[in-house]
This record gives sequence, structure tokens and C-alpha cells, in this order.
Amino acid sequence: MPVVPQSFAMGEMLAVLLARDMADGEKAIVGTNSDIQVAACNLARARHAPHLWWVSGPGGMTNPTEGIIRPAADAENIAVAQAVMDLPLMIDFIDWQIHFFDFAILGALQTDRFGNINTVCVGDHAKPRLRGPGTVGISALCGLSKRFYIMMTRHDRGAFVPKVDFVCGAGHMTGGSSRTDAGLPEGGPSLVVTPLGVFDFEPASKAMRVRSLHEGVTIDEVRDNTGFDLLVPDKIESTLAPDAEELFVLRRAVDTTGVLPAKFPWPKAN
Amino acid sequence: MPVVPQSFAMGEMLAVLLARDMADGEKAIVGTNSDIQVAACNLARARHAPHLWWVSGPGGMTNPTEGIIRPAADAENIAVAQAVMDLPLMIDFIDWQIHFFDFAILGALQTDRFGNINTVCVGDHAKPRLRGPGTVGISALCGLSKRFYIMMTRHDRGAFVPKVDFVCGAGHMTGGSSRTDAGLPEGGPSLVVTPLGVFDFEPASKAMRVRSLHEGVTIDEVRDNTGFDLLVPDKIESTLAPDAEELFVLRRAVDTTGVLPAKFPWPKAN
Amino acid sequence: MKTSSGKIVDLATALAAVKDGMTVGIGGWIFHGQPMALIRGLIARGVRDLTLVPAPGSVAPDMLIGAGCVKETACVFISFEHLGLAPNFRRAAQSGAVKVLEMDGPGIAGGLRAGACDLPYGLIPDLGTDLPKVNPNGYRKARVQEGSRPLLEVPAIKPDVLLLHGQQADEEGNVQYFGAGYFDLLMAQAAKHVICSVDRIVPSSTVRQSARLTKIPSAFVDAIVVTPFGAHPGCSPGLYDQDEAHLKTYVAASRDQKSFDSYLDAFVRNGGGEPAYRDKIGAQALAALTSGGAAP
Amino acid sequence: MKTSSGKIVDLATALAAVKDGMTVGIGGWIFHGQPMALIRGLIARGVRDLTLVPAPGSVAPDMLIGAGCVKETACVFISFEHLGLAPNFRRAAQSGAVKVLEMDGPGIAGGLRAGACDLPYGLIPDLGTDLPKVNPNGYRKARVQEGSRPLLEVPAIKPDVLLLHGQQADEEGNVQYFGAGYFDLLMAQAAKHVICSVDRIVPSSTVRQSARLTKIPSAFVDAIVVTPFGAHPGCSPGLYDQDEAHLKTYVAASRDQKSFDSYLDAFVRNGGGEPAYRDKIGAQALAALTSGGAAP
Repeated sequence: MPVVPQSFAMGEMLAVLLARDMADGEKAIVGTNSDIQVAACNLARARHAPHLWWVSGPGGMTNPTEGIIRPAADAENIAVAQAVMDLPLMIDFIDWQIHFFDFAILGALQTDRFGNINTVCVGDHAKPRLRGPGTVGISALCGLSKRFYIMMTRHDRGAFVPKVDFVCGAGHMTGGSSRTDAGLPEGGPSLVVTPLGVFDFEPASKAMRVRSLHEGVTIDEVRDNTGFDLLVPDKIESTLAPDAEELFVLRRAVDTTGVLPAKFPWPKAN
Repeated sequence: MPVVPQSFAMGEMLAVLLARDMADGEKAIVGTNSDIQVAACNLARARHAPHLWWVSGPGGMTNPTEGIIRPAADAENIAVAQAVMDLPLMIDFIDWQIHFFDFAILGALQTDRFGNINTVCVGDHAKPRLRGPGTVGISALCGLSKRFYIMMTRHDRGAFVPKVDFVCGAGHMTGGSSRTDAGLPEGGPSLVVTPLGVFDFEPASKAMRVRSLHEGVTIDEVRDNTGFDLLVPDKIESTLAPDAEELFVLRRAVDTTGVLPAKFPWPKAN
Repeated sequence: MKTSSGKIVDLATALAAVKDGMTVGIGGWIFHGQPMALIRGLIARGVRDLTLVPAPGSVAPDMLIGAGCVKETACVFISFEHLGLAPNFRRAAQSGAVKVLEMDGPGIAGGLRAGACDLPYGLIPDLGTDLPKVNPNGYRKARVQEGSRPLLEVPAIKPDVLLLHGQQADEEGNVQYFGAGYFDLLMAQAAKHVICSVDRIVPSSTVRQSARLTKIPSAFVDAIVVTPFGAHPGCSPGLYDQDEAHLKTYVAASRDQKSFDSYLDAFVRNGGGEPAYRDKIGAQALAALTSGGAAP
Repeated sequence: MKTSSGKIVDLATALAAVKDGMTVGIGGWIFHGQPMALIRGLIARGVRDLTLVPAPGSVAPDMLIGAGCVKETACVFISFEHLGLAPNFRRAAQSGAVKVLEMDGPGIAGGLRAGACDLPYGLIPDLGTDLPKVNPNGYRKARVQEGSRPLLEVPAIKPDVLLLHGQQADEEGNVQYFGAGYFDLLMAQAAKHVICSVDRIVPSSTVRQSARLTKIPSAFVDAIVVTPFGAHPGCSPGLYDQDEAHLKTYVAASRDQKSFDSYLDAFVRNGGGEPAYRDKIGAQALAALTSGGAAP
């Protein structure tokens, strides 16, 4: 993957792309270690979705905003939150309730053609080649939210595989109507954002499809770095880069200490 | 029922009798409208059971103590409590967990020979002669605590009936081993305190038995006011009246504003 | 950019969500946090045939029942505590005018949790009571029993509308409680639509200053009505005490239906809404409740 | 009369409750509130064959696993976040040295709630994952299915001992948290025996001044150990930050078993307990973590 010179960092771009898709009044959940997710939600709140509601999954703070990106569960967020909920009360709507959340934003070790999520292991579960951190809320958020976003900070054949080695978050499962056939509520992944482009899922087959490529990225480069055949529309759009106003708000109201550029620059070439 | 002149009020005596039976380190729950219960728990804490732990059933405040008897769920108790728990977290140990509480103290519209509790209705449920307030935590506290106390501020044939019209809190059910036969944990009522005396339950039959009579109360008077045959031991004890030290602590550390004497004087003659 | 959340509405707008025949939950606990302005508004609108699911309550369910708005009510606990039995509930239950769905703490807790969790039923212990006999739909023998502990199934509770009262809210719809939260949040998670009255509106910065008091975060509230003294004659914890004198007036007026109708005509059905109600109670009486000297 | 609650004990007394082969729960969340002094104490004692049930964690389960104390571990989430995968957990899972009981949020939440409620199992939604395939005892197809939503049964979780870390406690045993409480109280309700480390002891009057911070009331705690910096190298919310430098040392030392054993010999198995550990970390390093400048 080549170095893509930009006037903004990868973390900033991913936050902007995600924020654009969020609507006012929606409800969202953000887990630990989620700087880009926090930034995206607070950017949407600062711009077009002032009543977006988000809660720190483990910490219970709602809408903590003070222009600094902190880990979502940090105690310091209590002082700038609208509410602090206790986790044993939150489990009812996190782990059981259908469609409480409009969306969640999830990363993965692997995702596949139908947007299933794996954070558990690469290889066989009994003797994995790589043991990942585990599932925690991913199963419930993938299974129960109205939609979810897949946010990948790397785009390569290790991460985009034909079929995930372990389904810990159900996406569109095996495509078509398989998700609802299995008794899961309507939902699944709506967008995938990566350092190379933005992807969605074709409505009938539910297979991953190119929506737009970032500046300087070619479709061949994406194919080379994706372990399955992406659906490709006749005309490939270019991703609308973060504009000056988006970056201004992001840097002056959301991430004033520059957490995103420091932690998420554009990736080096593979 | 005759007027019994005393140097202490009925509410004070009931609180003292209950407090004496409580052991250090025990866990208890107190509902709303429970002045005597609050006084008994705080008196025990102030005297021989400093680590007795009690929680306001609905309000979640633990061990609120400031020498004033307030309704157990009052917001003012938060400022003098050791913890404030949220009710939806408390239901796990109130409504489900076996033997979490060492004891609860319950009043009733009716109780019977085996210490079952009725606060729902007198007469047939579909068309009651008297509609009571209902059950709330009584079913769970009777069913799940290690023991419970029955505290009656009246002792007459309306309250002490052969069989309660509605079982909303299981005592010793139909006596003997019927309670554990029905799948309930060991427990049931241990003592009954009334304006006339103190009663317990004979270990084998689990039938209510006279333990002691208050000063000036005769066994005939108790029989006249009880709608079933009490077990009577060969020698009837006299209730040990509250002593000066108990009353001193009660009035100077627990009920400094005199809630108990104001609300619970000795009952007038029937 | 700063726009209205749209959640702060007037009483009539909020109550338009309540239709005849609906299942209506009521929050609070006995005399605490009874959403009385919402109750009075419903009575003035003349809603009918409600099924109530009140948390342990007092004057809120009792007044709706006395006003003829209720077809049936769940009863976990409806009491006037030291002021005696709930007078209109008692009369309606004894006459059979209102059907009573007898419930207990585990029943409502298990049912609300199942409702919040989109589960068909909750599992609770069989505690040996007569409740399953008089409410067989509410308490079913569990089809799977394990070990030696007998279990019951209680169906999920999902009120169509829930009525709550908190002390203050911000424009976003975050509701703060100065006292206990009781079942209010669990009921809000289970309900389809949540209306909350509050005594006052405060800036969001005030809410953020004490985020731990936000017992009902905005995501769980659909409509907020700002109604000072909206919990009267019950108490609004931390703001004003319950009005013992008015509650005694209420109990006295509840001795029969004719007398209670006169009470309703005077205080609730006079066409003047909450402003008229506050006038009728009077400035001195309301002021005294806020001074800390009127506590029971 | 004022007597000791007997709940404040030294580390050795508290840890005597943990026996080989027990099921041990661990509270906190990733790097927050990891009960590290208790973990180090267990390793120094050489307990074996534990089954772990950690809340989403980091260095606490990882260190126990790396020290060879663990036979099997539930895994909801074990991660070093921005510092990568949990190194010892990863190695043990990949080699098969420790059996991994794969779990997810609903599984642990439903299991703990069933444990707290003395129910044999909890009902959770079937979310279409591979978890039931690799952990069939932990996720069973529910025997009763209703409507169209497929359900799973998860067995009750009841740890023999639970290890927690809070910021401060009083002599009664009330434990206060300055940050979130995570699963800690629910785990305490489900566990048979609860040991909690705290950074400091405060008078009961201090606890009463901020009763809303008491996340673990005394009734849920069996033993409290006062261990300043007891959550190090994780953070103790509101008191000190996680020690990024030491965590990187830890990760580097975890590259293989020999190297990690050297780390343990130096920091944990040196016979000096927590005082020696604090000396080894050093006064300047500890002080820096309390100053607010070391936040990640």
C-alpha cells in the first residue's frame, strides 16, 4: 500500500466519512479504544446532528464532549457527560433489546464479502495462528443495531478475507436474506470505510461493493488488497475528501489536541 | 384491648423487641412507611450490632442514620447513607437471590397460625370486603430471606385469623415441612411482635406459640384477641420491657424527634 | 449549530400520545414522583378504558381510577401509607368496577426486564403465593424446571405509554432526579413511548455538572413537559414535600363517587389546566411545601 | 460502641481464600481497575489450575496466565488495546496451554445475572455467531423457543472468589469508585466470596459525604486489602494513570516464557510483596502517574 500524501491524517478522514453518514437524533454506542469513533460522533454532533446520542459502552457516560478525544470509558469523561449509567443497567439495551441503537462502529481482525466480523482468532479456534482479543459487545451490536459501520485502519488480504475464520459479529451472514432467515433482526453492516475507499453492500446479494475510492487509489490496488471479488459499479466514484469546514470543526471543536493525526497517520507502504 | 399505661410508647417497645433479636453483621431490608423497622435496625446498630447492614428497599440508601426517623426512601437519606443503589440493580438480590437477606420485618392486614402474610384483601379476591394495598416485596422477602419478623401494631381477631384470605407472603404455609416441600428455601417467620406479646413458632409443627406476654397482659386476653389456638408453654414468660439504657439510646441516638411515640402510642381499648 | 431537540412540549401535545384503551405505565414510588400534572391532564382530556401498570403508587393511579379512566389495573402496591388505603382504588376493587391484575415485586421486575430485553417472558422463583391463582395469565408455571427450585414465567411488560416525573431536565431531554430513581429507568426501557414531567428546565451545563443525577438519559424520553409543582400533592424529592393537608382533603373527598366528582370538577376538570390548579392550591400552600418545614 | 467490621485485612489473609482449582472472577475493564496487587499476591503464593472469569481485561488475566496459574480462562475480551494483543494470553491460547472458554457480552451478562439471581441459566438472544460451536457448554439452544426470535441458554456464573479494585473504602467495607463501576457489582452479586483492593482507606464520614460513589456497598464485600498503587500498571480512575512505560516493559518481557519468568522473578516473585514492587517501580514513576501528565 503506497504512502498517500494528504493534508489530513487517515484518522481524520475516517472520522469525517463516518460522521457524514450519521443523522440527527440517532443513538449510538462507542466501545473502549475508539478514538476515531468518538471523533466521528462528536464531529456529527458539532455539525449537522446536534442531538445524536452516544454512550460509552463500558463506562456509561453519555455525550461526553469537551474538544479532547479521550478513551470513551475514562473517569474524566464523567465531568463532561450528560449522564452516567451503570453497566448492569445498560446490558438490557446493549445485549438484548432489538434496534435500540441506530448504529455502532466496529473494527475487526478480519471481515469478509458479507461484512461478518472476526476479532477472535485467525486459523482454527482450538489452535489459532493468531489469538485476538475476543468478542465482548460485538456480537450484540452487530446482531441488534439497526445498522453498523465497519471501520478498518488497514486494507489488505489479511483483513479482507473470503470468509472470516470465526463469526463473532454477524453481518449479512451468507448474503441474501440469510441474516433474517436466521432469526436476526433487520440490519447488518451498511458501510465499510478503509484507507483505500468506502464500500457498501448490494441490496439483493448483500455482497460488498465499491462505493468510492480515495484520491490516488486505483481499483486494481483495491482488488490486489482484497481477498474476495468486490462488486464494482460501472462508474467508480471518488471519495469526497474532508473539506475545509469539516477539518476546521474537527480540529477546533472535537480533537483539539491532535489525537487522531498522532495515532492514525496514513499507513506506510506494505 | 385495654389501655396499657407505660413509660414508653408501643412503637418504642416494638422497636426494642425487634432490635434485641438482630445480630451484628446481618443484612436486612426496610420498605417504605417503616418507622418502627428503621428504628429497630438503627437501635441495634447503635447498641450491639454496629455492622448490621440495612437497605431502603425502594430507595437504595444503605444504613442511613442521623438520629431522625425518616421514611426509608426519602431523598434526604442520601446525604447520610453509606451507599445509594439503583432499584433495577437491587432486584437481583431482592426478588431472586436465596438467603441474601438475613431478615425482613413485615406488617400485615392478616396473619395466621403458620405466619403467612396477607396485605392484599379480606374476603374473596374477585370481590373483596376490604381491598388492601398489595404485595410488592413481601412475597420475595417472605420467600427468600433467612427469616422474617411479623410486626403487628394491632392484635385482634381481624388480624390474627385461622387462615389468611390471600397468601401474598409465604410463612410456614400449612405447617410442618410444607414450606420446604413446596420448594421454598428454609426460612419463614421467626418472631411475631404485637402490642400484647411476643410469639414464635414451635419447631416441628411450625404453629404459632406464645413466647412472652407484655406487662399487664393475660393469656385469656391474648386468646380472646386471636382467631386460632395458640400453642401455650407450661410457663408463660413476661416480656422483658425496654430498659433504661435501651430507651436512652433509642431516644438520644435513633429517634431524637420522637416519631415513634407520636405515631405509635399504645392503642386505645377496642 | 444549535437546534431544538423537539422533546420539550406542552402538556396537550405530550398527552396526545395517550389513546383510549392503551396500557399506561406510571413511575415514582408511593407519594414520591407521582406524575400528577400528566394524570390531571389525562383526566381533563377524558381518556377511557386504560390498563394501568403503576409502580408502587398512591394518588396517581387512585385519581385515574376515581375519574373513571381505567378499565383494569395491575396492582403491585397502591397505598396512601399513613393516610390509609387508596380510597378510589379500594372502592373500585371492592365493587369490581375495575379489574385488578394482582402482581408482586418479582412479577413486575421480571416482566419489565423481559420487556426491556425483548424477551417473551421472564423467569422468576415460585414463592408459594396465591398470585398465580388470581392472575393466571401473569404467572405461568415455567415449562422447563431445573433442580429443585420451582420457577414461574411472567410475560413481558411493554407499556404503550409511560408517565414519569423528575425534578429537572435540560433542553436535550436529560431528566435528573434528586432522590431515588426507583423503577423509572427500567420502565422507560420497557415502554414504547415515555412522557416525563419535570418541575423545571435547566441549561445543559447544569446537567453536565452533576451527570450522576441524570437517571433518565435523553435517549429514553420522547416528550418532556415542564410543569412546576407537577408532582403535587405528592412530593418532588429535594424540591417540595408532599402536601399532607391536601392529601387529607383528597381522602375525605373520596368517600363516595359523587363527592370525588366534585373534587375533580373543582381541581381537575375546571378547564384551567395546571395554572388554575396551582391557583386553587394557593401560593402560601405551595410555598410552604418548598420550605422544608412541611415534611411529614 | 464501635468495633471493627473485620473486613480490612492484609494481603496474605485475604488471599488465603483462593485455593488451587477455584473459579476466580476479575473485575475492572481493560486497563481500568485491574486488581494487580491481588494478582501479584496470588502469583507469589503459587496458586495453580485456576479457571478465570475475567471481565474485559488486560494485564490481570494476562499475568496470571503467564505465571502458569491458570488452567482455563473465559475470554470475553482480553486486550492491551493500543499496545497490541495480550501477550501471554495470546501465547497460551495459540499453544493450547490454556483452554479458552469463548464468551461474549450477552453470555457473561446473562450468566452473571443468572448467578446473582440463583437461576440455573439465563436466556439470551441467538446472535448468529460461532460461539456455540466452540463453547457448547456455555451456549445451549434454549429448550423453549417463542415467536420468531431464537434464544440460547447460558449457564449461571458463580465465581468462587472475585477480585476487584476500587479507589477507597471505609472501615465498614464500603468501596467507592471515582470512575465507572463496569460489571463489578453484578460480579460481586454472583460471586461466593469477594476480595477488593483499594488504594486508600477513608473515614466513614467521607464515604457518607458522597454515597453515590459507593459502587460496592459493604454487604457485597468479604475482605478489603489496602494497597496503594494496587492497580499498577493499570490505572486507578481518578487517582493515577496507567503506566505506559511499564506496560511496554511488560509487553517486551512477554516475548517468550523465559523472559516473562525473569520479569516475574524481578517484580512479583522476589519475596518482598507490594512494598518491594513499589520500590522497584520507583518513587518518581509512581508520582508521575498521579500528576495528570502521564495520561495516554
